Amino acid sequence: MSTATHTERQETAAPAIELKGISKAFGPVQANKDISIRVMPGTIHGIIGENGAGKSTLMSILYGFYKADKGDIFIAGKKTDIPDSQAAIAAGIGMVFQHFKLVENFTVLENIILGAEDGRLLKPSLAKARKSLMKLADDYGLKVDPDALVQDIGVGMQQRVEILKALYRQADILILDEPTGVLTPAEADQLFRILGRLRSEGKTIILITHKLREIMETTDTVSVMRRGEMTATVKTAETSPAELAELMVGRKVLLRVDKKPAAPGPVILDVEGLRVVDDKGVERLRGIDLQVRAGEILGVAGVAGNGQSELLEVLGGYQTGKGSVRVNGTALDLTGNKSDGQSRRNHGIAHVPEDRQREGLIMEYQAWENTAFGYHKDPAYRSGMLMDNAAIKADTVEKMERFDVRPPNPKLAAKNFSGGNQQKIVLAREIERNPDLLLIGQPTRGVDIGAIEFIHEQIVALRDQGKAILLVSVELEEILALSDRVAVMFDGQVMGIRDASQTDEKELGLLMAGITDTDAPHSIEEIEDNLAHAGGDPHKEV
Amino acid sequence: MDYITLIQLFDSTVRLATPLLLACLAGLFSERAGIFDIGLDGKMLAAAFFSAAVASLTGNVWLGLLAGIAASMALSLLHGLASITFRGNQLISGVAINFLAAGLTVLIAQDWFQQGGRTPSLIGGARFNPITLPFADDIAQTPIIGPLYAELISGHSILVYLAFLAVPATWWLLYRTRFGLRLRAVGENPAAVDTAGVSVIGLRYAAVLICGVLCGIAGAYLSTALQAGFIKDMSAGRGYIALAALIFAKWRPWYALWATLLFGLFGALETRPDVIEALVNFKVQGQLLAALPYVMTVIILAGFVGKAIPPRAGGEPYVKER
Amino acid sequence: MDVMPKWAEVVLVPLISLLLAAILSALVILGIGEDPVAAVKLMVSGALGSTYGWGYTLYYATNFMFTGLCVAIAFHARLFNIGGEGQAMLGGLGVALACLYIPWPHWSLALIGAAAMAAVFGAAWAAIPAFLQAKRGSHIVITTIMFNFIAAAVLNYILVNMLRPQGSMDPATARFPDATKLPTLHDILAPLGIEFSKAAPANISLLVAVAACIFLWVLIWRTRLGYEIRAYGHSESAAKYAGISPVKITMIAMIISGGLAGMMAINNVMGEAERLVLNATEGAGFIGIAVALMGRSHPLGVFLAAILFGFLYQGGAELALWTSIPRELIVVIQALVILFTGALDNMVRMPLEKIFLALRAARAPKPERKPVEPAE
Amino acid sequence: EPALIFDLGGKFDKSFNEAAFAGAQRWAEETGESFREIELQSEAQREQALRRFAEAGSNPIVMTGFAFGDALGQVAGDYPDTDFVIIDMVVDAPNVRSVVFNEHEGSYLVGMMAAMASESNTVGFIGGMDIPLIRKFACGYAQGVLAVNPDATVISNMTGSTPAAWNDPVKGSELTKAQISQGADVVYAAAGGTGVGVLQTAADEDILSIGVDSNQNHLHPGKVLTSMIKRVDNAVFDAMSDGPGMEKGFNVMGVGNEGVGVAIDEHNKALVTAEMQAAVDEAAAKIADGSLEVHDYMSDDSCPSLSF
Ligand SMILES: Nc1ncnc2c1ncn2[C@@H]1O[C@H](COP(=O)(O)OP(=O)(O)OP(=O)(O)O)[C@@H](O)[C@H]1O
Ligand SMILES: Nc1ncnc2c1ncn2[C@@H]1O[C@H](COP(=O)(O)OP(=O)(O)OP(=O)(O)O)[C@@H](O)[C@H]1O
Ligand SMILES: [Mg+2]
Ligand SMILES: [Mg+2]
Repeated sequence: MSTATHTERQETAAPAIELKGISKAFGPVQANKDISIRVMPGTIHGIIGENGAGKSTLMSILYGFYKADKGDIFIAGKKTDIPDSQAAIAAGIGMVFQHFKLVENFTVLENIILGAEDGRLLKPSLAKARKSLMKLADDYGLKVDPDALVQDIGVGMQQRVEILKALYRQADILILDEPTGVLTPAEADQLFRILGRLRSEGKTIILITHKLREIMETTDTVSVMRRGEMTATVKTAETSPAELAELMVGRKVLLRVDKKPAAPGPVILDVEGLRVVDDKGVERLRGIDLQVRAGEILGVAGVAGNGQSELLEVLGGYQTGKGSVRVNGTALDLTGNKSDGQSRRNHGIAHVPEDRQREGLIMEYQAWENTAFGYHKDPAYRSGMLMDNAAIKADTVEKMERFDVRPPNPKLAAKNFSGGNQQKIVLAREIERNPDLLLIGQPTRGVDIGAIEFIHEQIVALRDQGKAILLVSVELEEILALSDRVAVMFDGQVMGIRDASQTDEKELGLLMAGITDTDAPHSIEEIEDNLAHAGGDPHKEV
Repeated sequence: MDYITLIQLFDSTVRLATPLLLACLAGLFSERAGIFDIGLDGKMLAAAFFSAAVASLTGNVWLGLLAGIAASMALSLLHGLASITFRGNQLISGVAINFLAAGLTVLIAQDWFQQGGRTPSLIGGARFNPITLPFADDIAQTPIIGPLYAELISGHSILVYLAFLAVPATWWLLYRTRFGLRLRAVGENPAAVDTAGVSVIGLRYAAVLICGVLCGIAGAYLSTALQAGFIKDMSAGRGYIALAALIFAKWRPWYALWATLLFGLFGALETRPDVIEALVNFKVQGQLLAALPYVMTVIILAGFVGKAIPPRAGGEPYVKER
Repeated sequence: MDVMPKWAEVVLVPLISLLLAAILSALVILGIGEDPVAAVKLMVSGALGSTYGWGYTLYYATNFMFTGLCVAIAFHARLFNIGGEGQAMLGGLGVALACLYIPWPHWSLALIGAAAMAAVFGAAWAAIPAFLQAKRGSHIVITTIMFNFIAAAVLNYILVNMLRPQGSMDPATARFPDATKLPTLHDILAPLGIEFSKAAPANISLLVAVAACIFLWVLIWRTRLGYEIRAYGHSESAAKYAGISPVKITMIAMIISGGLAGMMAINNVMGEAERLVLNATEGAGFIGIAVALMGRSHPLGVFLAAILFGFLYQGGAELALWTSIPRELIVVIQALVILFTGALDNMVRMPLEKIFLALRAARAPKPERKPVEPAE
Repeated sequence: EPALIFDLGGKFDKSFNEAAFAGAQRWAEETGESFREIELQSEAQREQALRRFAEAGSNPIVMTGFAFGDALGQVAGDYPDTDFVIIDMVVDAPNVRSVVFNEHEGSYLVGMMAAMASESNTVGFIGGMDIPLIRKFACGYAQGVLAVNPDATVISNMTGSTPAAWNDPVKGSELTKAQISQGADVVYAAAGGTGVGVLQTAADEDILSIGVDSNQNHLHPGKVLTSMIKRVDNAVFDAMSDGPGMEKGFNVMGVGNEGVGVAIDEHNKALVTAEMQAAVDEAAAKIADGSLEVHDYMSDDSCPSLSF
């Protein structure tokens, strides 16, 4: 990357990317309709839109992953044919996909050189890549362990690998599709610092995100997509979050959670000395004590991989543990044959799992079948020896209506709903059970703001009915917005519990790094070091 | 059991393991690229026939070998067409290929030779003959290493050496070359390969074709090296055993060698009830003996081999657009 | 969102695929110098042209229904049971023991008893690989392959050394007593005034097989167990979340699977041979894999695929009887049918989908329809 | 028009089905007439083929293999005007001719030759599947060996327990090599297609082999000591020649009526010493006149000279 090249480009002032009239249909679904967009070199261009608006599709077309049905692509003013990703790479485009495209059981280095090897033998390629990697790491502060297996590193690291992949291929144009969906605030901040750095070097960046704050803070221009069409492109400086939200959803959106102060009742969940050892013999929970009362939301914050998942799993009945867990005063079986999801549900525990696609739903099942998932033994869903499918379907129709699931078609397979609507199906199933205790993990991951608003409202409403809610989220903003009290986990332990109204992101951030004396000054290095040595398995949370 | 018996047992192990090893490596290439292949048996059978047929017609075993490889590759292409291009079910395609080979070999054999689905017996240059390695005869009398070298190491057909060389070659190709890196990647996450600008389809076809080549050699070994001609169904289910060995080997080349040698050893032991009787001190009933390799496999699998994790994208066609 | 109407998917695609298989088969028949038209005629009339032909077609189909269902139920739990062959062999042993050693007063009781024994034996033979998979992580594909070989050895031993009547050349049991003789379709249909061939071996087991198809359909789509089995098959992690035990589902699915394979024996051993012979299963366990795959693991699909294979078997037998076409040709035809309907179905589907999309676009001139609710 | 039904092994099984086919062809060539035939694919087709041919007017209907016994027992009564000939099995019906072979006698003779040809005093037997018929072969063979040389060792192996055992020449080879390493220098194969591998390997390893059912001496001239021939071809030829209305009943084909015997021709003449020839002739004569009785495994399911 010579400096001459990009100054040259800026002088010509042709858009780095120009798309003209791009259309793409998947079977009967028109994902992109006649889309045109220009992105100027050396800028960060944001793209927002509801789930399923067609953002990822458009970017995949630009990257040659999909072929457009119609339309032209111009790179630096030149009409360029991008039939496959190879052509995109040759045109200087790099893309970090929403779902990472990494080979999990390869090392970081192997992932970096895949497809960009020099020559037929690996050894020289690897040596050369190792060197460039060092340099890139130094230049941009993108440190990774080149010999670690991708499956052993956290999502934040995996994303770094994806960015490094693009930089290693000398990308001038970098596309990031929802890069912060899985990052902690600290990681996200770092990512944006790096993006700023890249922009200052003249690289062009396209950023897709659902988070308006990120758009406002980092982008130069922003485009809004709706139902496959590009509805607006505006200068970031000349717009506001409220306006963007409205452009996106087509109505006014409440951006803050509106909730009354909590009125906590008796203790519903009482956890004492909870320990969990995973299959590999690593202690994941190292003596957890916490309580959740009726009518309150306890938020559990923490960097992914510090035991939050295990906490949910053991409470949800699909991980064994030691210690004491009482619900409404009754002790739960943590190891024996009463330790399963069914028994937990019988105790009045409902659970919205962290990963709706891997746990909460059977993607091939139709909506109505998913409505019964976990509750399929409910007598109400039964007629004689059989399942009462008619009853389940009727129930589903009702729930879909109450939760505004779109389309309200109980016979559509789960995989054919958008992420937000998938999440609503899970929430409807769990909340409508009227549980005493609701466990809820990452309720709004990858969900657009319209749906977030709705989901947050439902959670608060449940609290107001006097239910106990244990909320796990890596979004500090969400934790602070919803919780009444916040417990911060680090390395399998609770570092502290704070009143949500008495704390802020900074204090929580330090607790998340395992630092309890939150008033003393701390360096970034100290925090990073602490995080690196936590015994977490960050991968589990992906 | 004396030393010579042991050598003989291992000698037999090597012969029995060779076709399994070749087929196992063949499956390894295919499955590492994400294409499951239960059609190994059919490909071996087709290759066994065509190599024997062409060797018999031309008198040249090398031409036979080429024909066998070509036949096996043709079936590989069919498998590729079904499971890569048309994203069909890989298991069904494999089953169909096994049926196709079982039927077509006999039909064609009968049509060409009218010998009841057999090829004529191969003689002379139409067969792979054992190779005596240098000095084998000279040192045969030396204690310990003499028999080891002269009996066990020397005296196999060239295809055996080829098969054993194929193990390090496979390892090298898979772990030391660009092609291998991409091949392994495409079996784990084809989207990663695709977005890296490499053709998933091209890689998978390449893998499937290499699988064809190796199955072709395995089949040719059966009919032109171990035997002197083709008879119907002569693969006798070895493709399935190779598949079992592949899972056993956890899709790794060196493990594949040990796994197939183990299966070979079980097979060799089955032919030597006298050795087993000497070991266990009682007469082993015939059918029990026949079941022995399989029982041993199950025991070893249950007792000593952990979970085998197949290539993550295995068995699934690569679909970008639903 | 489906591109094609359901009828096209369910009827048109398989039909065109079959047609392609038929065309290629015809070419092969031409290739060996025979007349394909005559051959097809002979196959169709031989297999479907008389109650006699139907009797054989249905007899084979009965076998394949049982083994097809066996593979299908395991598939629903994402278990690949290649062991249907061995499980059916053991089922045969169960039937033989039940018929030989229990003095049944009436065939109906014998049928129930023998079917139960067959199911128990088959299930037991499947339970071991299931247990090893669930508890020890042994790959079920290998263990079931191994158990096929072990079953063959066990059966060989028992028939040659234990159950064979003294001095009999045949490694087979004695004939079962008359009281265990199952009514054939002729016997069943005669009271209804329907003339059915007396010679054909199709028997009441067919009804059991059909009942098994229905039972399995109900089990899979209408019961909680079936719901759990499918859920586990789709996603093990989600199943765990829902409180579905992987060990339990693996064991139950395989036990049902093995039981179904075992029950094949009431057809071939009790209904047809009326004694247990060596290799009584004749590869039906393997055909079951093709049947289940072609039937997309749906009981109705299995039923239809089983009939198709029954037709191929009986049609092939007629070809072998009246022409000099070698029996291997039938194997080739089977291969082509499996290939085209099972593995190359997209070759037919893809162009058809294009046609239907184009038709749809033509019908709805304004493509401004709202996109259907998106997936993530 | 007569009909011939082959057993599941198929008409080219290198064994008795093939011999039957040869007999039928010889008949067809000599008479210029034709016959129907079918290779079975499944057990259920036994009865089917019998009935279909009977209904189509084929007469006589010849079938090879003991496995037809049961089906023929069911069918014969329904077609009293059709003559049936079953080989290798006895079916007691007025319209059935049963032809059985004393394989143990022929095997006895080749066993004698094996023992005399052996220099290591160790000989081998390789069977296909472990079924009574094959034990009958093995048992007769072992008796013949021990009659000549009571100190000889007979190694006996079976190939397997699935139908693949009849078509696995590779395994046949391996078994042969295993027997050679145990000292065997003559092996007798009764294993269908697997035997092809046995004879091949014996020839490659320069020991002697003994063929079975049909005369296999020509396969490896000078390497096949002899073949135990079982004249299934004659039985079929006779049946077809006799035609409808043939004599029914129970035909035992033994050494006495040349139903079984040893094959000596130009391919193995050099291997057969005068002494051998004399011994075999003498034993054959004694068997024929009843003064020597070879124990038949089937008579009591046991063998005095070999354990299974
Ligand atoms: N061939 C098949 N293979 C796999 N799954 C199938 C097949 N046919 C139907 N299914 C699935 O079976 C389930 C129920 O099938 P069913 O035949 O009951 O259809 P349905 O129209 O949903 O009936 P109902 O509305 O009465 O439940 C559905 O999930 C459907 O997708
Ligand atoms: N590979 C595919 N095959 C079929 N349909 C697809 C495919 N990918 C996307 N779609 C459909 O295209 C539409 C646009 O999807 P896309 O992924 O581009 O949306 P998005 O804006 O990125 O949504 P999200 O915010 O959830 O990531 C959706 O209706 C989706 O279901
Ligand atoms: Mg997207
Ligand atoms: Mg998304």
